[in-house]
Amino acid sequence: MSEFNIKVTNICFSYPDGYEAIKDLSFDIRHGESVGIIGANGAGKSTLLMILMGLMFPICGEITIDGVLITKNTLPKIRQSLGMVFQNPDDQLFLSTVYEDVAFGPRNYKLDEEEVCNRVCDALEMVGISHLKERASFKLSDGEKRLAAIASVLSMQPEALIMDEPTSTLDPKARRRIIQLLNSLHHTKIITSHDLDMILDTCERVIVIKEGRIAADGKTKDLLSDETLLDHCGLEMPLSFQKRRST
Amino acid sequence: MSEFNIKVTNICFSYPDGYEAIKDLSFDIRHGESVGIIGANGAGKSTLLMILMGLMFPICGEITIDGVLITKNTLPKIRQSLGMVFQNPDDQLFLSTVYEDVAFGPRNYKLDEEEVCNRVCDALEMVGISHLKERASFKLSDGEKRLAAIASVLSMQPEALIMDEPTSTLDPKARRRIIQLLNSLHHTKIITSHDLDMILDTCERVIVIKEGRIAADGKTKDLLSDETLLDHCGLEMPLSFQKRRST
Amino acid sequence: MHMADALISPIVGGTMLAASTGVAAYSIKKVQKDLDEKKVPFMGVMGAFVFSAQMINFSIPATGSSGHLGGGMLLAIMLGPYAGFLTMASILLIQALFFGDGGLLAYGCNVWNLGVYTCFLAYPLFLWVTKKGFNSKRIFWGAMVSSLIALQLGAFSVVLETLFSGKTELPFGVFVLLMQPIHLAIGVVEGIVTAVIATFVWKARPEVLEQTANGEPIGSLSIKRILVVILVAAVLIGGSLSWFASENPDGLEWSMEKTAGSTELETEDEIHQALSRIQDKIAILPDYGFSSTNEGDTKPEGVLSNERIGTSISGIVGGFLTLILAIFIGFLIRFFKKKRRVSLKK
Amino acid sequence: MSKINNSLYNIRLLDDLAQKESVVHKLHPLIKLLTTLVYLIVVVSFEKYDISALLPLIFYPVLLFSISELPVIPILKRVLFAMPFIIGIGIWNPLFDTQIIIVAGIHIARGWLAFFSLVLKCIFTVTASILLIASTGMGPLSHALRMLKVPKIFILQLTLTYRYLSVLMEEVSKMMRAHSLRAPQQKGIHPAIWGCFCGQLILRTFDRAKRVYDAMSLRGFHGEYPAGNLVKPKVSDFVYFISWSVFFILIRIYNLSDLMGDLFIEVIK
Ligand SMILES: Nc1ncnc2c1ncn2[C@@H]1O[C@H](COP(=O)(O)OP(=O)(O)OP(=O)(O)O)[C@@H](O)[C@H]1O
Ligand SMILES: Nc1ncnc2c1ncn2[C@@H]1O[C@H](COP(=O)(O)OP(=O)(O)OP(=O)(O)O)[C@@H](O)[C@H]1O
Ligand SMILES: [Mg+2]
Ligand SMILES: [Mg+2]
Repeated sequence: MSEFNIKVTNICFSYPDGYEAIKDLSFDIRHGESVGIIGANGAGKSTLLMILMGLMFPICGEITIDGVLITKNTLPKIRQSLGMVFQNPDDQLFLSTVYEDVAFGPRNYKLDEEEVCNRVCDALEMVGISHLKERASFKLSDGEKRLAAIASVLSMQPEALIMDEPTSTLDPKARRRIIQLLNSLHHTKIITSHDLDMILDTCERVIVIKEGRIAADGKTKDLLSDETLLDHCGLEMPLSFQKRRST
Repeated sequence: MSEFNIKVTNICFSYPDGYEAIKDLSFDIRHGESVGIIGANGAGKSTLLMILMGLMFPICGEITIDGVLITKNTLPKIRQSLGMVFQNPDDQLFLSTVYEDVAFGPRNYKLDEEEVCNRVCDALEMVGISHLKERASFKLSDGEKRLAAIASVLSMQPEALIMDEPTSTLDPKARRRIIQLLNSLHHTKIITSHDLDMILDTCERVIVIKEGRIAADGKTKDLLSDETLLDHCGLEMPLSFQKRRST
Repeated sequence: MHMADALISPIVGGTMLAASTGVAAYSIKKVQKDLDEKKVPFMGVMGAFVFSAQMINFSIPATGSSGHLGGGMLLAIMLGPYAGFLTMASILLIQALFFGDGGLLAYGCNVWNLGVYTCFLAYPLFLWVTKKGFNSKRIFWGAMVSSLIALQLGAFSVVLETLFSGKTELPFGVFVLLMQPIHLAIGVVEGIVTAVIATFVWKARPEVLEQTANGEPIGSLSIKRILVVILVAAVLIGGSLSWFASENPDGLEWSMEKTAGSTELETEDEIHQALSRIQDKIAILPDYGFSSTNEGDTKPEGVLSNERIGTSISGIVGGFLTLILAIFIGFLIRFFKKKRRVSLKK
Repeated sequence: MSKINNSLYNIRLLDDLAQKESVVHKLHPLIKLLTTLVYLIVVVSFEKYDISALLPLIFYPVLLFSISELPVIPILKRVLFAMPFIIGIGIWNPLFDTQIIIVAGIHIARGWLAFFSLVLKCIFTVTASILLIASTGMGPLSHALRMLKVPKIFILQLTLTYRYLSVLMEEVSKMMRAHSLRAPQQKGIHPAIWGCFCGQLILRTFDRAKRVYDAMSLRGFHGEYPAGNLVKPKVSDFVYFISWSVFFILIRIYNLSDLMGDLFIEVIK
């Protein structure tokens, strides 16, 4: 694996209707770092992730990945090294069975079928849903769908993982499993979530976004225990930091 | 408001493809109680709620609400007293504006327009989104959509509220607001969630479901601090009960 | 192949609107009568599906082009003729309003061209092909044949409606030669796509297709009735359109004569010959035309009145003045509104 | 992909615009619909070669634009998207209608006049339709349809189609996005999985239809929906309708361009 740095310089972005979702963001992510991106509903987290993936282009500013500027021409190559899990797993699973869905990525890279099969089985194993291999993806429960979506990205063996709320709708056990999985992977990771406890468990560093701007960027432990900062950004301390209130 | 008891006796249910999602469940819910239904992904929680609402019929066993057995004939009357918030608010908001959506229920009961208007305004007021009255429902943010869906149920003035994961995808602040709303209502409430801290804050009683069967039924505080039980059912203690592990 | 407002005359638009409204009223009656209310949301969401599926392009191998779904046949297959027709009608309304595809005046034409043929003429064909029960082969041929026929009829209607409206000089033969083969190709794509989706649905949810095919009372008797309805409509439309077609050019000439002051009455053909002769002359003697520029009112004899067709000097000058005036007034209003807003803020 | 995003954007845009609060937006939807219809009929009723007589009808869109404060450029862009078919058919006019006439001293085929008149009509009609929806919105427009006695079942179905349009299109666009991420080198969707792709979408559509129906029936829906009271138009609404109609008809009868041109030439002389 090569050095893999993401450098975002002064990007801003407006939706076609003129809504300014991202305003002058800059940060650097070094190879192997895992970074949590948090903020209130509508802060611009998903928008930021889409821009990182080159699904939308910033209006000003630039993004380089591994020194390569993201442009229309460099995209196909860059995307090969990035894997993204969407907020809604239904958007990510479009084939009939779980196996087909997870095999879709590797097959597109023209790997031979044996290699594809290996990768698929590994990925399913990793998220712990090998038993669902032949099930139809649309009949799964919500949580199972999410796990399948994560597997479909892992099978592509990307160098960086970008995940939009990977643990919402998961039951506590599955959530814990994903946390452990994330901690066992040495990829560069960028994760958004409203589950600040999960962020606390998986990310060393946190970027807090408020209305399209960076409100804070620093060590997870420091930021997530700063009650005034969090409150100011429409957030709350992780539940495990909070004392039980009387019910 | 009359006495309003829900009595579920030995129900079981299979999906058309033969999958047995509910196996011999029985429980009673008394008027004014608030009950959390928890369990791992795929345990059968959503299926149970749908059966309670009469959207699907159990294969064996029976459900009586207020002494009336749920059948095709009694359904219209029974539904008038039950309000359900779906897992996905997009399924629940199907008209053009928030106002129209919230007015849909009352209008179907042939109330006159003035009464409809009063109820709509009250419901919007209660969840705190009066300002969104004339907005198009599909352009709201996720959180606002969920609040509108709740209002659309409140406007029917049901005697019981049934909610499927009301706080997923909400940011911590919005989640707190919903919890407060739920605590201020004195309806009979049945709530499913993977957010056990939320259940802890809103429900006195909890029913734990495992693979379509009841694994435990009792006081929330007792069950949610029983680590072996929870672990056995694919769950974990609420985060606020857990000590911070070293990262 | 949506008809546009600009291409039709009010009479053609009105007649077609009346005809389509008739079919729609009948469909609504049918739908309301033997419909479980479940179908209403199903219709709505299916309409949205067809709308969005039209946006999914797929590459057609070896041609470098791409195709997508049209949708009329699919709606009929999934929902049955009456509900399918109504759904198509609402899709077309949304397209007319939001996308300028078709238009409000041409709405009747479009509903007729894209809805009536698919749901009431081609769909019975599909049913007939698959009457011995569904399998992939029958679904394929049923979808293919019915899509081809529906599209050919639709395209032909576009030709007729345009010609009857008298907005284009395209001769009937050329127009037909342009439209039909293109729509043959489109029909093949439509047929394949419809078949693929219908087969998929049949495999995953057989009950959807089967209920629709059995539940809809398009028995032999109803087919006859529908054919009679269509026939009557066709005669009515044909009659009124041909009346209009024969009347309209005369009306046009009449008004031309009136304004041009010429009393000669010529048949269309004679005019045409005369005109082409003059045209030759003009080509040889280019100076000929300049006479009209000397004086706003003088016009070369024998040539159609420039005044009437709005090309006299005053027409041109006035046209420009109108444009400038309109835009000026527009800006003026905006300007004052802005000013007022600013002063209000203060 | 870009097409679907474009359509989504278009719907969103028109929807946003309909939320504005100008004088035009406050008019009764039925009145606006009828005015638009009269306008369309008048535009289309002009003869094939009329250009100058047609031109004064530009006052309607221009005045609407400025009074309603709708943005001109995005709406005109939409209008351009509707042009290709018209141009495709209209362009044959100069080829077949080669009768030469003289316009301001220039010899051109009469067909060009027909062509330009057709293009002008197209611009006028499409602009008027889009202005209608941009100043009214789908909700009020269904209100107008109800007043025209369009059956409720059709309107409910229209509303649902419209509502789920953006939901499904968004779903499609996200699916295509996911596809493009895992098949970065490929343009478009391979025909081999296209069927599966659409099929998946349609199955989801079925499920969604069922859930929507469930949600409706839980709130007492039984096939008939009483959609609330109808609001009657006010006197000012009628005044709006009548003054525009009179204006349109006057323009239809008198060639305003000619009159103005004559006047102008007189003055110059
Ligand atoms: N297609 C769009 N057009 C216009 N505005 C949009 C669009 N998509 C999102 N927005 C707006 O951009 C802002 C940021 O949206 P984004 O989805 O990035 O939020 P988020 O931080 O991911 O929120 P959440 O926590 O709810 O997922 C929101 O205010 C939203 O209303
Ligand atoms: N339409 C269906 N056909 C067949 N099986 C189904 C269907 N819907 C759900 N199931 C199965 O029934 C079981 C229970 O599903 P249900 O949706 O009730 O789970 P849940 O407890 O709500 O899970 P989650 O926490 O993920 O929402 C799951 O194992 C699921 O795979
Ligand atoms: Mg997001
Ligand atoms: Mg569930």
